[in-house]
Amino acid sequence: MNQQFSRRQFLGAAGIGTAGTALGALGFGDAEVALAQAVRPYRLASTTETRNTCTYCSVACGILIFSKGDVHKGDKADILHIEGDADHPTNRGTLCPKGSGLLGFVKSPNRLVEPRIRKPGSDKFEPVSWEVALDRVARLLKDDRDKNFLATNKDGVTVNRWTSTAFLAASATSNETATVTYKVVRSMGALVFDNQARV
Amino acid sequence: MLSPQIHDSYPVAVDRYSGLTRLNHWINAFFFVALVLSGLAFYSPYTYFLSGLFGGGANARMLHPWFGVIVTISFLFLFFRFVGGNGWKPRDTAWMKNPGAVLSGDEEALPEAGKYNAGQKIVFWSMTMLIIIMIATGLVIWDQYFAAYTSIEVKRAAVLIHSVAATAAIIVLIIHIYAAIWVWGSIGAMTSGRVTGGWAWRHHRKWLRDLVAGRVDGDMPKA
Amino acid sequence: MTNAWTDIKNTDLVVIMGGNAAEAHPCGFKWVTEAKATRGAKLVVVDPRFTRSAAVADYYAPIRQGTDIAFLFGVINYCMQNNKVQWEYLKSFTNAAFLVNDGFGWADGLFTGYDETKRDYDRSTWSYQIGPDGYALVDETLQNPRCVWNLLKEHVAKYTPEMVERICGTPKDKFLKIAAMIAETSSPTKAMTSMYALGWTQHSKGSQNIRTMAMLQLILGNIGIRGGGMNALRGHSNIQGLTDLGLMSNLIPGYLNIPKETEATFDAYMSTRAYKPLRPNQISYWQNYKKFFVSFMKSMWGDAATAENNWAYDYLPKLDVPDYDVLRAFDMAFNGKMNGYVMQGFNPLQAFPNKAKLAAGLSKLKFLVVIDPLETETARFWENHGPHNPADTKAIQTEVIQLPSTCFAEDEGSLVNSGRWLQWHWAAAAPPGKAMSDIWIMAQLHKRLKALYEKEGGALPDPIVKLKWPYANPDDPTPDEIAREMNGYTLSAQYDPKDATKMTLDKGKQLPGFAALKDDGSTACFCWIYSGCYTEAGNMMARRDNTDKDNVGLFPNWSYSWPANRRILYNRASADLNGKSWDASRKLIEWDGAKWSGYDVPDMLPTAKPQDVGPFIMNAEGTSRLFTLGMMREGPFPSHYEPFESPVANVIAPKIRGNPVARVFPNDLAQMANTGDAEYPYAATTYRLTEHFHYWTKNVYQNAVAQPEFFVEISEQLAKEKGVQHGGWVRVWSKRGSVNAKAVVTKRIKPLVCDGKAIHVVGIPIHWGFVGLTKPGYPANTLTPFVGDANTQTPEFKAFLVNIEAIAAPTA
Amino acid sequence: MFPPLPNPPTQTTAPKFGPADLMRRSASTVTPPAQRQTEVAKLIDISKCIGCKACQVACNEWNELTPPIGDNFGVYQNPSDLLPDQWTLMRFTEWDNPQTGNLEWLIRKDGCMHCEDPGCLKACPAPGAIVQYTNGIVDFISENCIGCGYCVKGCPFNIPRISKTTHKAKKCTLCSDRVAVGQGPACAKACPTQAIVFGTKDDMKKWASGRVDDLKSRGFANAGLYDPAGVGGTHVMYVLPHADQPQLYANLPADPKIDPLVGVWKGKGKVAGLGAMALAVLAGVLHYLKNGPEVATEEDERKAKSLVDGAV
Repeated sequence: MNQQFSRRQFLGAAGIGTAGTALGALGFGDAEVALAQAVRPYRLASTTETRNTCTYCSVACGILIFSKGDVHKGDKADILHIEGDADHPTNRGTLCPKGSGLLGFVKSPNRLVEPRIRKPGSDKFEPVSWEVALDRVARLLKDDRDKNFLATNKDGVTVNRWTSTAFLAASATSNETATVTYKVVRSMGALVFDNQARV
Repeated sequence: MLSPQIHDSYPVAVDRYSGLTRLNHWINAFFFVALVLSGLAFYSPYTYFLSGLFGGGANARMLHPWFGVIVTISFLFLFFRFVGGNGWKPRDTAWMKNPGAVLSGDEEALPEAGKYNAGQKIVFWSMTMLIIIMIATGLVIWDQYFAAYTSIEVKRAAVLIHSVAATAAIIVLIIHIYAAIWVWGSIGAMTSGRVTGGWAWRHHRKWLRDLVAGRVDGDMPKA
Repeated sequence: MTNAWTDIKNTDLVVIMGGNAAEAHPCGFKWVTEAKATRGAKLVVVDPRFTRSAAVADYYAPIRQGTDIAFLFGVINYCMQNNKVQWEYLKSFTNAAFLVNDGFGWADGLFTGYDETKRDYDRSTWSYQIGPDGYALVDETLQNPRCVWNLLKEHVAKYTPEMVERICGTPKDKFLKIAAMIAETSSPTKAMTSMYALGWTQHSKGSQNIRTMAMLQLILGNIGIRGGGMNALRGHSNIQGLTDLGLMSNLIPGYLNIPKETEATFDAYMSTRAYKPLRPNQISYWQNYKKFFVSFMKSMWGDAATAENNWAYDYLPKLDVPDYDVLRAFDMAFNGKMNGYVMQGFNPLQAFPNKAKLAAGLSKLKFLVVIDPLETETARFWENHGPHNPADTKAIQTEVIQLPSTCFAEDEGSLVNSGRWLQWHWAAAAPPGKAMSDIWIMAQLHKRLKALYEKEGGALPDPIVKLKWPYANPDDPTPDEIAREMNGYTLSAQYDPKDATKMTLDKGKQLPGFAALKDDGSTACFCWIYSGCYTEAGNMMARRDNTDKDNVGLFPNWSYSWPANRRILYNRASADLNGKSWDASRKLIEWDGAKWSGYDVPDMLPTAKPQDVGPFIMNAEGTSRLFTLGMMREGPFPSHYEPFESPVANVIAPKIRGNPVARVFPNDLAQMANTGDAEYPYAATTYRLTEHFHYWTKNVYQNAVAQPEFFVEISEQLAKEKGVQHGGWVRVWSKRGSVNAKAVVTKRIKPLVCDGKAIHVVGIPIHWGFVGLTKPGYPANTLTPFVGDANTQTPEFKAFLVNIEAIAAPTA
Repeated sequence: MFPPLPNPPTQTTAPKFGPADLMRRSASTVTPPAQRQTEVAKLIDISKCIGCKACQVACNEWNELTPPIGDNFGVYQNPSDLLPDQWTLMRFTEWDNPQTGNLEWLIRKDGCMHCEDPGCLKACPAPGAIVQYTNGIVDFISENCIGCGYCVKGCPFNIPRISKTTHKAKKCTLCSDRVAVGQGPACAKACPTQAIVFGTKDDMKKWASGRVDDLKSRGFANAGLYDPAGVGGTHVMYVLPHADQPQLYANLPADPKIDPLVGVWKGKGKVAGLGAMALAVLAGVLHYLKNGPEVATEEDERKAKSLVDGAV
């Protein structure tokens, strides 16, 4: 490798020089030059492999995520590559065009990286801390719930429902996220609650 | 009346090429050689080493077409400078009919030559034609800028024509250079701009006679 | 899916109708190509467009969107006429022999009991004849004119091949060819699989499209067998899970129901959920409903749910309408009856119909909270993007809070695939920037609400304050802890019912499965159908043993499949009345004289004798249902209804527009084109492209490269008529909006002739918007009508009317 | 099912082939090793291809290619053509089969065919810019590439593209880096329907014959394998349902061969040209040796002087 590298270096360094240098360097059909190039180095050497499931459709293809660093050892870990898991019974290592591009989802320039608030009438989002954002959401929820919660209907039946704030759950979050979401939303007596099952 | 080009000393000195003409020629010569050397780099694996002169193949590839453009433009000026003297005359045909005398330098056996003899005219016209061919086909295969304009089939033919023309042009160039070396005093004509009267008498007697007679050789503009 | 993706390899015939598996589920479609390559299976595609599924099909036929029931009834009729019925299966495993109430009937497109003002039925006649023993009457000879089979025969008789062609525009010869191919699978040794998706669901009668195919599959004996089944190809990675877990207005995890306000007490609620068997010996597994319900309530509220307070029945909200689905929510917002909206990983401004109405609704909210890993149009609905989003920013007084969450690569947990496999995945990297997991975000919201209610009091604090929160770090529960909660655990020690001294499971242990659930408050289980996913043996969802005995395609030790790790639902039906496989080469489970055993977990009590107990244990009949009683709003049988916006009148019932029981909000009907509307003459449909996933992958560079720009597809004939250039620009508009798009002029869409009228189809992919790396474009929902399926409220995205014209390229 | 390609290793793995396994090298003479490596091949089964572009995306991801986000130009094909940073491309053709009256949507994955007799390599003037390994992979070595575009003209399939920014020729490498560690190409790994499979050339031919039989049983009487002899066979082969008319598939050449013009300007023609030049030089040298310089004599000077003087 090093030798090959230095050969490349040398070629690259040969600018417009004297005929003597260039000719002497290259020679005719130098057999050595034939050995100058190897197959490109393999990209995944010394990476951490993590098993995961494709986030798109419900074929739920097994995927392998290759990262520099291991998040389970406390690294931030930088994901380099994602491809299909050949051991997975359904996809056998294959991935569709969406799955094959998963790295671009993780690294999308449109990933959200900070909480933000858009004030009424404003034309922009402004970054805020998590504390501010979460306190604000909790306050908005509580105020609306306290104001509009219906304990009994007109017939006096206990209905304990809240329908003036709506909730939508995701379609790609885990069951565990869904469970916690259900608990939090339902505990408030919220009825306007739906997911993405139909679209 | 004696042409001001003739300086009556001994030996007689004759102005053959003006400074501008010489400059033009040497620019052309320099870039033509660069063009040849860079072009030869992709001509054959045996000559690829020449790319080293230009800092490697990629530079040679990048520079070669620009050399071609420079040569074409420079040759265009040269062409207009020289075209007047290169009209084909009956004496040129006669000159051509005696190659033995040409090769042995027996110019007494040949018709008197004007500013250019038939061999030079052939060099001139063949170079003109080859440069036209090469710039035309060269543009077709100058992928960096013109890849989109022609089909691959056309490009393939263009590469072939370009390389055949280049072969011919290089051979013409070799003849040209050799002739200059062989005929002593020719190089001086293009360096100092002057030749001796004897040189002119020996190789371009009609030209000399015309200058002496104050005639402008029909195929010769004011130098 | 009743079956698994990997099981498709066992099929003989794949029918893709109401879906486009090759494009929407390419890696699942692999098993179709595999069945073709190794078994010589055939692939049939029926679709308005010649799709990429059709590109590799053995046979393709066009169909006008919204006419699938007519087509499928045509096939059922063909099978009946040509004696292509799996008779033994039909008689034993379906309710074909059940006798129906004499009052039941059908005329002019409506079943008995229709109330036009309510747009609903009185369903009391939609019932069986019940004998003196309390069981339903049957005629196993199928001779009685009131038996389900004969009623169905009569009901489908009008769907002749000629009628199919008239309604669907499918040429008769093509229809007959496909009917014959399908009919062949009535052989007990042949299997057909139905692969469908939103092409069937996104209609105002979507559920009935699917029912019709299910009925056909039952008649052919293709349910419960390897290579057969009704295979709904779910569109999102965990939408099966979110539905299983009941994240809908009217559900409790495991398909239990949120009470209605008419069910004022727990007893009233339970009284309609007794699920007494309708035939002798039948299991009718929903009889265990109370165990599931009580265990759920214990999981939610722990010690606060007691027998005395009816397991905290009052903590549950009670419904005043059938459901508060997204359409209703946005209608409420549009009408100013909604103050806040919290959205987790969802982009409804793109995903629901009539974008203008959605945007108006969002503008009337006081606050909008968007939790997402990606930038979405919904979060930026207030931003003006010219014609692509003409918002009046200053006038919009909605406060928008955008919270960054993690994506798949940064979180851990389980997802349920279409084949009901719960698969565990692990995090590979830390989230970008300040993004946090959804679990953390929800926990933080709960923590704050709980603190506020503890401090300030307020409306009914108890369900919030007393919510069971059994996590080591209440601020950030781990997926592992929550998975254990989903599975369920004992609240007190469990003893053998036969020997009260023998403890089977100590207090605080993971339950082995839902059979261990109790209605006495001694077990907690968040989602009964998932019980068994995380037992004392560990996390079953994380299993990665891919061995597959005899290559049957089941992979029983890979992850966990609900229910009870069963890979093929109704697998008892793979064997005949004596418990022998219909087809020895398709063995799943068999009766060995003492018990059921085989490759799969039996969908049956292991010791239930084959002749005694029917294979459909969740149904009170023990059989499957060709006649669904009152469970579907349109009627016990499907019937052909046109889409709400249709280019032709309903041939079967000319007076009926759309689905007679679909819910339509008052303002929306005014925004729908009339039947055969000359101003909107073309039948439009929307769909996914394989290069994109909804509105996500427009944020992904490589997918943006692969399909960069919004376009619509039209036939060469329509292009010629309208002067549209290939790759030129067109404007497409409906009564609700207008879009500009590039035109893909293609041979793959051809005009259809329906009832003598040429119908042009306009195809509109859904993936573009004003956010993303792709070129800015219009979302398809700019055009689509605000109406949903009568049973599920799935929007009618697949069939509506538009007009089209050629335009010059828009500037800028 | 064709055995899936294995998962990639994460440990450092010695490449299974390298510089010692060169069969050909552009503008150079190499002596191939005595033992040729087992020939590999990629087989693209058009009858299984759903045109999903997974191969395109997987290729771009693995090779870190970022082609520009373009326009829709009236078809599903995107980008519009192969690019220096788009090495494989699905080409879509809608064809009404006159025999059956059925529409067929013919989708072909275009890209380097890895010819046994590679026209690009033949045409390339830069030593070592194009190499062919003994396993059949034809690879472009960017470090040696001069960007002249001769490979474009030499290729019978119109595959290589020259980067406008780096001025290097680019094309599919058959994922030589993956193959070297026992993997298959990224496209074959990704292909959802196994329309792309990868293995030894012999195995691929056997697999193809099974596929051809299946197609024949489904009425494609002219189904066959595309492994064109004109370029000595290829290491990327197609199963074509209509093998009698390859040109139906987005102008796949029926009988590709290295254009004779390329042969003329690259082969013996150039040697002859160099010979002619050398001869010209030699002729000059000999002529000079024989005749010596042509010098104006004293006599000439006198005659000139008298001519001039006569005139004065």
